[in-house]
Amino acid sequence: MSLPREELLALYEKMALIRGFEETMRQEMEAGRLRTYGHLYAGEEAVAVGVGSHLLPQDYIAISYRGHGHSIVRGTDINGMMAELFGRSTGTNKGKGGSMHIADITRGVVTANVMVGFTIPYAVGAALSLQVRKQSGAIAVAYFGDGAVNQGVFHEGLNMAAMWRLPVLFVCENNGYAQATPVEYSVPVPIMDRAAAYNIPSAAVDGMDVFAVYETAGVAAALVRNGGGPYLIEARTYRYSGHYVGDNTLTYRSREEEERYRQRDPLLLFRQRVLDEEMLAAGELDAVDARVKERLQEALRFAAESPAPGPDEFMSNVYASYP
Amino acid sequence: MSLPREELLALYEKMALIRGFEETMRQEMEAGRLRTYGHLYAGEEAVAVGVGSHLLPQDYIAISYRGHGHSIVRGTDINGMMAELFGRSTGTNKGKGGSMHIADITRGVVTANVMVGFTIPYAVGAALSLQVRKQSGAIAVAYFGDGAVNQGVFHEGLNMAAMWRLPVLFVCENNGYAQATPVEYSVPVPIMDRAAAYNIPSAAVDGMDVFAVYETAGVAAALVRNGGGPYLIEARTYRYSGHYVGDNTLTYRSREEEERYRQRDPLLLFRQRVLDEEMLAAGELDAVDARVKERLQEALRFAAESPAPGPDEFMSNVYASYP
Amino acid sequence: MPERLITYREAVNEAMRLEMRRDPNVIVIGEDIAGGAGRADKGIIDSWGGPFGATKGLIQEFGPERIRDAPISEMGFFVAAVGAAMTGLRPIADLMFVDFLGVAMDAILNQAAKQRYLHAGAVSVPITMRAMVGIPPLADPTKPGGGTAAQHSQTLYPLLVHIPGLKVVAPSNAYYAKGLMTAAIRDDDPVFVCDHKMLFAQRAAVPEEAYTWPIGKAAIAREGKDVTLAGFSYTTILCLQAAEVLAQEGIEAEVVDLLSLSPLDEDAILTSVRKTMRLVVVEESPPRCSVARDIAAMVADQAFDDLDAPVKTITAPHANIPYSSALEHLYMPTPQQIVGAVHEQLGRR
Amino acid sequence: MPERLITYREAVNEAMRLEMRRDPNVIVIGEDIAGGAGRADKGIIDSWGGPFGATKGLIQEFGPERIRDAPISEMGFFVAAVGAAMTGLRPIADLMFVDFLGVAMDAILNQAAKQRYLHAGAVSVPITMRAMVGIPPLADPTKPGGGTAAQHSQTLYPLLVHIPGLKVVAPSNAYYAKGLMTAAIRDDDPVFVCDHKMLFAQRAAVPEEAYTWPIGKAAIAREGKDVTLAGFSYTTILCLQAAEVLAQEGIEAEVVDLLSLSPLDEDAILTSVRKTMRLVVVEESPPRCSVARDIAAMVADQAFDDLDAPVKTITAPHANIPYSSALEHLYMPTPQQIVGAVHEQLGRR
Ligand SMILES: Cc1ncc(C[n+]2csc(CCOP(=O)(O)OP(=O)(O)O)c2C)c(N)n1
Ligand SMILES: Cc1ncc(C[n+]2csc(CCOP(=O)(O)OP(=O)(O)O)c2C)c(N)n1
Ligand SMILES: [Mg+2]
Ligand SMILES: [Mg+2]
Repeated sequence: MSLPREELLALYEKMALIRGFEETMRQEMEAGRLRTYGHLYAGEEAVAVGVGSHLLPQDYIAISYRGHGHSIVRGTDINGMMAELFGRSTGTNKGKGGSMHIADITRGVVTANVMVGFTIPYAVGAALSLQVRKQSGAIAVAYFGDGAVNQGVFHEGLNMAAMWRLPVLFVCENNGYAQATPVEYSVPVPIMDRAAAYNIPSAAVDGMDVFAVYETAGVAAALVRNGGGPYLIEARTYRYSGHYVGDNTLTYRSREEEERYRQRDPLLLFRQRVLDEEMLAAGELDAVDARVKERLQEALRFAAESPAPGPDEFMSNVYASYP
Repeated sequence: MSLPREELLALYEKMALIRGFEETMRQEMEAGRLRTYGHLYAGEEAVAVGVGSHLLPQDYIAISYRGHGHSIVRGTDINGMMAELFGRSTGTNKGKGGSMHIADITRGVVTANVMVGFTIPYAVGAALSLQVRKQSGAIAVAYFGDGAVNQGVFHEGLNMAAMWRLPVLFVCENNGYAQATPVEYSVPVPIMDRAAAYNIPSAAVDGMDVFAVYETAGVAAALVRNGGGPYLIEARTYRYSGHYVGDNTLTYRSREEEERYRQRDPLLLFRQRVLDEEMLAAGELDAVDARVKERLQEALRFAAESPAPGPDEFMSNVYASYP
Repeated sequence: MPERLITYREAVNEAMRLEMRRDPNVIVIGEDIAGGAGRADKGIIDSWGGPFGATKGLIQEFGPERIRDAPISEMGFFVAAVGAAMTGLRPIADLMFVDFLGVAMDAILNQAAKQRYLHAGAVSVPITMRAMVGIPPLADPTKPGGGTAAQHSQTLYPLLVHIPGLKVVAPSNAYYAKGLMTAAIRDDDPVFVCDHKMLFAQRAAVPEEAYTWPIGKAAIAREGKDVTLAGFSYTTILCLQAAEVLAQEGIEAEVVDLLSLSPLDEDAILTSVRKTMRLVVVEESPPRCSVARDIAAMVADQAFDDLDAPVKTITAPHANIPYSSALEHLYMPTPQQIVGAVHEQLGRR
Repeated sequence: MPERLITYREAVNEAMRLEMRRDPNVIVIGEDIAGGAGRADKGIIDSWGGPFGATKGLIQEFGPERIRDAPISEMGFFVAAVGAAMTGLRPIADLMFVDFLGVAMDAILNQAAKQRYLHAGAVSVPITMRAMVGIPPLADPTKPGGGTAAQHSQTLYPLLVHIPGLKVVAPSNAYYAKGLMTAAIRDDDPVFVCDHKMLFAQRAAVPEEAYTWPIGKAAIAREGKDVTLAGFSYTTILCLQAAEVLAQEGIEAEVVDLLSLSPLDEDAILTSVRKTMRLVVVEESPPRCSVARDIAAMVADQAFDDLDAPVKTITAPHANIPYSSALEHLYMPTPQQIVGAVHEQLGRR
């Protein structure tokens, strides 16, 4: 696969921004400056970036509590995201949602949802809307984890998408664990094989390799976009942190396993390949890294300087109107 | 397949009793002597009988609102069942449950449930109980329809059964319709194929032919009973009546289709075969028919003479104890 | 011009039809709302048109894209409807029986009712949900007694009313049914419409054109000065029947037909109670955390000094719903119970 | 002998452990109650032992058959637990957060709570269900403020209490937690145990041996004569804090710790109210159809002539739970609000 350098740089910049955002959050939490319930995406960047690079502004996505990465790929303002973590009125969701619920509808993020698996029927609903409103050429994407494939809504959602031939792309981010439960304990077949129960085509891909994800997702998204009905991608990836910040991973997985994955770090793999194959120069990547660092510092400043929401914000937005 | 004549006669008697019970109910309703919400099993007898003949007293089953047939196969007292239809205190469930909920726990009928698909997790739970209590050699059976395979609990139940290697037999009674919805409209693959998503073995069988069901279920039940884990049977069958008594089937299916199935009536097929192959004599079958008729008259009499539950029964059995 | 009498079912159907004509983004989704999506092989003609016929004939006019027969996947299609509502449609999601609420509950509790808030107002969730509630009629269409038993006869209002972010309405006749269904469809918030089986075949005068009855507004179904009876959905009928009996005794009962349960028209209730100084609230659900007790508590607090007698609630008992007609009738509140409560209140005068 | 102080979490854990020793049919089922079923490859050692550690260490003693890690399939494993309860086991089904109730609701509403009735008493459903409720603590373990937002901080008591056939308990400290969990496991009816995140790390004196606290029995947490404050779970603590403040003003508040929500100890509440003639009920849920209003209505009716002031309810508002700590604290009832309500009541004396 050969990509134009701007596209290559864009892939890298998005991955670096996600990694930087998650690292910043972790540092803020470990330093005690931020206390929240945070589920980091670090390690899985290649998936959100590889898939998201094929999405258009009119597309919709539905994400979980582990959705910072996907929001960043959609172009959600970093300052707003950081402010949301700190519960500021300038946050993406004005401080009402927090880390688990960062979702910018103007960027097509329909929901950032805590209920495991529920991104699936949301994306099905968005795709239904596209179909009924005859917005052909637009698609909806559901991101969900390996644990989510045992929820009833996985089954119900894929079945409806198949029966109605909806333009929806299902992306299972198989990071090997649902909380402390390894995927082998809870799913008796390769996840991609489950698509056959709905007559939906599927593919598994190395989720640490952004090139691989980019390629597979490109084919899949084009199929879906061109009226081919739903598609399931299983991206095999890894989360570096615990289930949430503070979770001690070593109670359920080994340091060796973690090390093995770190050696296949998506940013590292990318750097190695583009340098090896002389697609980009090291200086270009370093410049991206520097820019990202700068943007995140700025975001932290923005959050720190932003006001907290006033008490009048508390009861607003429960309803559009309630006498 | 060759069966001893007592077994053959038993198969026929059970089918005839089910048919007779359902016909009696229909007649009572059409005559205005019984008003209720009744879902008849007529046409599907070969499934309950073919599967149920392999069950032992210690086995459990979970059935739906269309469960009279399975209850009869389990040996539930016909008098009590008829009394239940008429809401009498002598009914199987003392008049509290009615047609949709006839369930005799002493016969291993765990639940007769209105929630579509929920027999599946019930049977999984009963199988879990057998496993934990080390009752090896006993199994649990879930009966459910073609419409039920799109419920989340189908997916969740089969997955748990597979992961935990539970002794549970899943029997999908594919009668072609869920209410007015044909199965092709709601399931994009052959139902038996869905078992692969859980690495569960499966088979499809002609559900109008009790010999075929008996054979397939015999193999499946033995596998499950001997520790082989769960198994899924899809029995292709047909319900003669509407979804409920009073439902006009001709708004969604054709008279020709109905006629085609009636020509493959399970009792008729059985009679033809046993006579053709000289396994039984016509007189033996006629004697069964006469006995069944007698028993149902007796059941009607029993119901008619039974008292209605007294008002003190109204609030009892909501709890074991509630101060 | 003579008034046009149509059934509650026809009124609901008409409300949906008119709104679907008016706005191409209104769709209906539910099990057998047509039946096999109109079976293209048959030329798109519905079979069931909904188990109670609420959507009868709609697929002929609007096609299977907008009259969307769903697989038996309540959680799936309810959440999908929420997602569709957030992305341009105004879906009507049909739960069939409210007893199935437990299968789709999260779609309401954590999804429909919370998405606007989580998005800090950046998104609306204009979904209408509907379900049939209560004990049905049997032989006599005016008498409850359907024998549909414990899993098919419930009302479950409190499980809905408790939820912030959700609106809940419970019309008492065809006129309000059309007005409230229309209002629900046009509303930018999630609205749950409870349609009672006892009312579905009853007729009332209903204008042909589209109109709304404001969500949150009660109606005075009968004026009186001696006691206030508050009902909603089918219990409004029970209150009116009780008021008739009381009238024969010279007791003038005012009947407040709540119509909306959330928001609740507290003013209408309090205004009436301040006039009559007595209140009986009637509900078909069991008592614990019921709407009846909710209102009783509110009134006992707000109108403490105005009450001449304790607020009485008449509800179903804390029990499951039996099948046998010998028992089932003990479940539903009766006009006699209401009259009894009023007698008790007046005895204290 | 010195009293043994253990945390609420340890008390719950101990109750389960002792009952599992006593009865081989007691099992626990839930997500990550061990974590990968103890990973046989690691020699069956739990990793999480439950997201809040409630089941920590149990798999070592009882093995993966009885400490049954479930896939993320709440409806499936809850109904399975009901089925298991009807066929010989006494399962404890762990929902993790009560916010997930909507995903498993039918397992409770139409299944656990109705099967005995549908079987006319021929079967028991001895299932215990448990979940963490409410807003968690953050930095200061005694102050709510966890920022877990709208889908992870709810209490949802009313959705449970409304259901006939279900029992609901909400302990206020480690002592009652152990006694009620033990009682729940031994009970032949389905019992839902609500454990509050604010209480889970708090210590109390707890006997080492197994004991039960009767389901349906309230406790007087503090005696007083001027006003009754009724709370449960964490709001009992808030009531006690308010009582302290009131005591400094010379007002003697009696605190009734409800402990059981269904059945409700009506006698204990009424006895106290007949003494104090005033009642404030405090609940962390939103107001509509709340347990607080349920009790208020019951008392305003039963004790009409004894009340010197209207019953006041202090609840969360009819709103969703915000993330930002600047807003979240506006959600939870406070001792100040309780004191304010009492002042209002006494001002009317
Ligand atoms: C319906 C529901 N059940 C349980 C939970 C608790 N929970 C939160 S995340 C999680 C694990 C999800 O694992 P996976 O789907 O693999 O996603 P990952 O966290 O690995 O991205 C669980 C069980 C929840 N949030 N929602
Ligand atoms: C959870 C749930 N959703 C919907 C219904 C309404 N309903 C009753 S039977 C039925 C069709 C079931 O079809 P199928 O599973 O094929 O069984 P059959 O009636 O054909 O035996 C439906 C939708 C229900 N009872 N429960
Ligand atoms: Mg995972
Ligand atoms: Mg069927």
